[in-house]
Amino acid sequence: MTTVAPLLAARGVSKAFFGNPVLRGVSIALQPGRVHALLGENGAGKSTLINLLSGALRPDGGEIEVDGRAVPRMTPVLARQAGIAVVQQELSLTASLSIAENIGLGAYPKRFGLIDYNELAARAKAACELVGLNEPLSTPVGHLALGRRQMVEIANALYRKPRVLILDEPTSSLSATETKILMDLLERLRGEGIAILYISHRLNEVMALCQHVTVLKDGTCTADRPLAGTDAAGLVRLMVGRDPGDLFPKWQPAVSTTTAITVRKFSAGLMRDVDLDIRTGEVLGIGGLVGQGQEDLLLGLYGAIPARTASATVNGVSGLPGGVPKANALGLAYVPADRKREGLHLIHPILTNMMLPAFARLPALKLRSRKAEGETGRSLAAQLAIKGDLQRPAQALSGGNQQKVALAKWMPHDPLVLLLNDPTRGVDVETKREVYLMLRAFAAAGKAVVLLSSDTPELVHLCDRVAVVREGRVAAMLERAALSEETIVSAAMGAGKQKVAA
Amino acid sequence: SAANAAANCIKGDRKPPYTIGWADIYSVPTWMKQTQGTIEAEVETLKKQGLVDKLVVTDAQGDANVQIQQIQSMIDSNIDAIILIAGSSTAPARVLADACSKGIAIINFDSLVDTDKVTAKVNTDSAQWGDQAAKFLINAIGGKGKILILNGPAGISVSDDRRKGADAELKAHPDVKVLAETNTPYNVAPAQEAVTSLLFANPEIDGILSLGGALSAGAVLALDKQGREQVPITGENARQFLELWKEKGLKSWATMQPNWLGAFAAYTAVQALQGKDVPAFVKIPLPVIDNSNIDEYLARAKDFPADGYIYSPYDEELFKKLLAQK
Amino acid sequence: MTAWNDSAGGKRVSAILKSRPFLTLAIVAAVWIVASFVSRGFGAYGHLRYLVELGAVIGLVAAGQTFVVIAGGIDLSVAAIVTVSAISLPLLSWQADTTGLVSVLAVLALTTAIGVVNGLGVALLRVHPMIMTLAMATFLQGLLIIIAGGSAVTAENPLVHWLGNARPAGIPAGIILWIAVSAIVLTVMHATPFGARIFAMGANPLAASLSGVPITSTTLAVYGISGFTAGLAGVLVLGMNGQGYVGIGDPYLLASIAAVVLGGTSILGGLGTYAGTIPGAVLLVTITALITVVNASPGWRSILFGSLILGLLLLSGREQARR
Amino acid sequence: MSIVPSAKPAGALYWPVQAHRNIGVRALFLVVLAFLVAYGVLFPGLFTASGFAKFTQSWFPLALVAMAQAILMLTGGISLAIGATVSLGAVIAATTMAGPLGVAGGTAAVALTGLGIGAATGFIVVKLRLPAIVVTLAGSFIIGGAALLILPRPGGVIPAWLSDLLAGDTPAAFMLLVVIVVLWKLYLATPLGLSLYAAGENPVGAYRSGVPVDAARVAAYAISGLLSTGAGLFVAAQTGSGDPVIGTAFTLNSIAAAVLGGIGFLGGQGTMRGALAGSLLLSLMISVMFFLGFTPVAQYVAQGLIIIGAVAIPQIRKVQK
Ligand SMILES: Nc1ncnc2c1ncn2[C@@H]1O[C@H](COP(=O)(O)OP(=O)(O)OP(=O)(O)O)[C@@H](O)[C@H]1O
Ligand SMILES: Nc1ncnc2c1ncn2[C@@H]1O[C@H](COP(=O)(O)OP(=O)(O)OP(=O)(O)O)[C@@H](O)[C@H]1O
Ligand SMILES: [Mg+2]
Ligand SMILES: [Mg+2]
Repeated sequence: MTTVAPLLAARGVSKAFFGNPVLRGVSIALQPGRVHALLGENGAGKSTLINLLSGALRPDGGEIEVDGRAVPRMTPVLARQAGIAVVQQELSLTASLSIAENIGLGAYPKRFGLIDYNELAARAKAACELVGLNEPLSTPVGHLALGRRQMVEIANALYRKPRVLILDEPTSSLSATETKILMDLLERLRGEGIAILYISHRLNEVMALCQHVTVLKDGTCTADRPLAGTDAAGLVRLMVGRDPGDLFPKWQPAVSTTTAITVRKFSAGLMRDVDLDIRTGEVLGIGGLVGQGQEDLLLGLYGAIPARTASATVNGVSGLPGGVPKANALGLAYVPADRKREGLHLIHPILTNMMLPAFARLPALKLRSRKAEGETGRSLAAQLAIKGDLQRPAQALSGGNQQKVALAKWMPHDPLVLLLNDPTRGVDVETKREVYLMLRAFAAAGKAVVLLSSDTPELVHLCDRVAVVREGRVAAMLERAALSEETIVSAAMGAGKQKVAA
Repeated sequence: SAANAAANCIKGDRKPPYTIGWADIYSVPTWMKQTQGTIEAEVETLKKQGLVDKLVVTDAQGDANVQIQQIQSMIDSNIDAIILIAGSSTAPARVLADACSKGIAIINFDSLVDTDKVTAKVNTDSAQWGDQAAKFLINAIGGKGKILILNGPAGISVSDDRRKGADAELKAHPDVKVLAETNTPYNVAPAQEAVTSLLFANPEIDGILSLGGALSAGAVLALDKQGREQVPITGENARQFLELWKEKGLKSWATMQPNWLGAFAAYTAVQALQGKDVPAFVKIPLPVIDNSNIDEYLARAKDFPADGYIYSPYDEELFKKLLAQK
Repeated sequence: MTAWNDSAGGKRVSAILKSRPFLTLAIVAAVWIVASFVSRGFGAYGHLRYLVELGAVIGLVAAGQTFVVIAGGIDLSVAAIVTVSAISLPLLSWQADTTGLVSVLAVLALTTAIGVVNGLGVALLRVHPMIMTLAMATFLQGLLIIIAGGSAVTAENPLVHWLGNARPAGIPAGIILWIAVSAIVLTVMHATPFGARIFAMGANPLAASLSGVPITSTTLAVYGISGFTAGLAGVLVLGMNGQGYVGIGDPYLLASIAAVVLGGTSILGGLGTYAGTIPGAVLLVTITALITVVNASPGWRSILFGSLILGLLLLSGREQARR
Repeated sequence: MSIVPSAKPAGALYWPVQAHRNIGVRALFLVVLAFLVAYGVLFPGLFTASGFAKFTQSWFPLALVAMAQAILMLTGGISLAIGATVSLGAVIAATTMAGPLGVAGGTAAVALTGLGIGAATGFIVVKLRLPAIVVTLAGSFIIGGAALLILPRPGGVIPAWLSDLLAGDTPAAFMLLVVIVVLWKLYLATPLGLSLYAAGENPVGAYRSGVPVDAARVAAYAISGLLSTGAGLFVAAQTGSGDPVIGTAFTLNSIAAAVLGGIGFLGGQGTMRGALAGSLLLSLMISVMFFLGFTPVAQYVAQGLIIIGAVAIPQIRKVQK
């Protein structure tokens, strides 16, 4: 078929961690001018495969080829020399260095042995313009929001003028606008003959962008074919091996008139003077562009950051909790977005992670029951399809499975109000479906769910109401009947402001 | 003027009442605290005589570099006299030379600095200490036998001098076999630990040459806890050791670094500032404690801290006599 | 694969054999055996018993230190606290207190309070533990100037004397105390929610806080425990020496940290166990004793000591990659 | 190149980046400034040539060891052997410079020893993946033992002219510090130097981006060793001789200075200017407390309070914001 040698390829590579095979004889070939999708459930081995391709890990068997020639010992340095750039998710940045210094990291332009800051500024600026980063180049990356950091990461890859660009879930923390910029950019780069490997759990992106797809299932390649003629349902079938159901569950509103949380003139972090009623039995969506203060709203309600309010009632108790333990006692639970930094103890066993909220609430010196903990853990794992030994450290889980653990740990407490910060980021479709089912079931049981999401379809199809946040205020409160991607996006951009306010 | 000044560094241009600086190397240990007590008492006396108006105390917290900085500050504040225990036998030499050139009376006692740019040094003779201790011990074990040597920290002049002082005696008695030597801080606990291990490794010992501080009490406790016979041991005037000596009926000998060296240094500084002739080195004879006078010391024990040192009595007469000696 | 290796029990046995505490224990045993061949008396029962008794003091200080290190901190004030404990006990004595128990409890309350103040600085003022506890050590030096030598009374506290000298059933009371403390510490650390909170706090304080772990009170408790065990060590060392003095605690600062790390606890926090610290403490006193009986110049002895620690660390001390 | 803004004024990126790095240490700078003013008021002699010379001389060695510690902490390391290394540098200087090697040879010996010790420590910590705190604790015994072997008791000698040059009434110490700071800035402007931050904060990510993580860390240890023995040489010159235990107190002081200066323990956080300000504060504190007439007890208490205050107040303000 193709006569051109692939720019980068894996031939029958295998990889095992501590005796557990993760990849078994997987092949993939990246052609110039093609966006190649790599799909698979959480833990299928996608990240591992790109780590092999980029030299961050070495395969146990099989070969990595560049321009048709086998490279016996691939390393990150060799990969870069071969023009391979990888966008890890938020992995390679250094918070205390500036945007420019991060973009140039590992490949600084030099003059007399010193970093040529002028040249660096020029080249970094060019890369920033490509991805629409307009912050001053001297800003420390630590000051940026998650989504902007992701853009820095992408700029870092582009800075190297790669021939092969590998992106591991680049959009999971991006806003719709940023995603759009990235899509256009990738389309253009493809036109310039760059080979692109694209990993995502957002199938609409994959459908729109990619020409070819490789699907991994349990470490083996189950499909390697052009995307043309396949629909999203077909892709899911390839990934999970059976017919997919609907992504979003069917549900009936069960909203009552009682409120779980009421706040008036609530301020926390970026949020200013917000009035909000969260009702029992509803899923309240929080939307808006990234970094408008949505997260501060959740954290403030949860007592994790200082908050002020004129009046507040939380599950019948007046006043804000004013501290996480108190919030927990009032039946609030929070699932953070950045699972690695805020959600999990990566070096601790999965089981311990799941039990932590319990440890935080039990009497400090009560003896633990390992047996009961094990049982709770196993049932949670079964419920959320977390496979394998629960004594492994959480870092051995793939990103999506880590997310499940971060969610699972609150389940035994049967919280009355769930505060969720982008809970399906990086989660595969099947798991997403399970999570959605859970959330609706939760609401149906008369509890309240607050769902902050950067995934607009999620807001549209899952929520009773959506509060769209702009510049620290609730710019619009959209009722179910008014929910659509357009209304949410236009409220977020400020376009529909007058209409809604009226 | 400078020409007819009697003592080193003194230019004769400083008039009473004087401000005295006490550059303490580390004020927390009990020995230091007792020493400071004698200095303060002496300064009170001198104040009454209108000779001194102020005592400035610094604490280098054991750091010789900080002590240098503090002495520099004393010079900067144009102090009249500096008395000091040096944190290093070499490090403060240059800053002291500076002070000396500014006509500041400098009296260095206890731990001395290798320099002549001071008004006077005041100390017991460390080499003699080691020599006398070795003489007593060798005599007590009958000129032959196996001994342990306990010494203060390595790398410090005082401990090195005392140890070297014992060398001649030890060489002269080849039948005295040194089983082991250790260096520890001059404290009870490390000495007790070291001696316990040494006793297990060397079950037969006849005597312990302990060169100061509270080391001897540690050794006695080590023997006692193992239920072993006490052996002849040398030591210093630490109250705990003297009490153990009496309690266990030890065959012992002790000398001391009298805490009143501090008072004497303050006294000497004022003498020098007043133009009196002060010898460049005032050698303090080593007071000896043995079975003949230990009761006298123990009788005064209650006046001293439990972890302190029972020093010999002193008065101005003694100071005058010491200064008069050539 | 052998059959027993597949069984659950076999797995547990092999896990224990591979664990850091066991490795440290094995190293201690090996050092003891080698040393007793080299030096006749070294391996005598009495000597080993004495070493364990000395280890008890380090072990007590290191118990609190292990908590603090696992919680992601470090306590540089333990040496000063040991000294304060040993020095202030005679000052806190009452005639009516015939057993001496009340004054011991008073001292422990004092040292625990010092630890809690450390915790306050770390948790509320957000001062880095190293700075907070270093500053606390400096404060305590000032306190010592005031109280040192302030009492002419020897510590004639019967309880303290008993701790330092008694040997019920031939076992030094200090060792019995250590065993009791170890049992409590291991239980609290590995079998209570409080212990789990400490590990969580050390591994990821932010995630722990968002999971509802009460960070402030846990921090106070951890440093309070460290103050308490350091105080207990001060009482024991006072009994063993018959007399407290300024500087009596000095050797225990670096020793406690070394025991913790040699025992496999990560200095970065979040991973470890007191079960490793115990042999770690015995290992340290063993090496010190070994160096004492070697006849060499002070310089060589120091070099030998450092090399031994480094060598043992090579055997047991790999730090796992993190972050 | 095209018309892309390559012709921007020189430093258009460099200086703003530097300015951002000042933010974290502004509060500390103010505290240090206050102390400097207080010192100047209490001791006007500070503004004479010799007053200034003496003042910078007492600060200089602490400044060097603070840098030595800070560079390690930036990479996520730490050293408890700084004090022993200072001592070793001092005794090597005091035993070689008056001998056949002369001052040049002695300086070379000191420098090579520092680099060698540092590189060896770095190799053990980085390549063998052992915890730095215990490796350097063991190292402090080995290095301290070596110092005792070379000079069992204080002694040796530094040529008087060198002592007069470095620690006389000249601002040589200050100039030297300026030179060292410039060299540091240059080092930080090299790819390897800047890698310190990435290697300290995010070693895995940095490695994947092609940053020479291990090399940067080992180099940091080597530079740290060099700075430490250099401090030892200066101390020997300042005192005219060598003392095998002179450096002991520098270990904890270097950590205190670095942390006071805002250097974090996890690596990648903080700046060298902060560490220098921290060391200056520690040094100033001693003199200011003297001129205020503090008793030893008050010195201990004030010292503790100043250290806690200097760290806590910026923290509290940050939280309040
Ligand atoms: N370093 C490692 N040590 C142990 N196990 C690992 C390691 N890296 C990956 N794994 C395991 O390999 C499997 C594949 O992980 P990988 O990260 O490649 O999955 P993924 O396909 O990227 O999943 P996701 O969709 O969640 O990103 C997972 O089960 C994970 O637990
Ligand atoms: N035990 C382990 N030790 C070290 N690294 C591990 C371990 N287990 C997993 N990892 C690393 O963590 C990765 C899983 O986390 P990672 O963030 O890469 O998942 P991911 O799916 O790629 O994340 P995301 O989907 O959010 O991009 C593995 O691919 C592996 O590189
Ligand atoms: Mg992945
Ligand atoms: Mg993932």
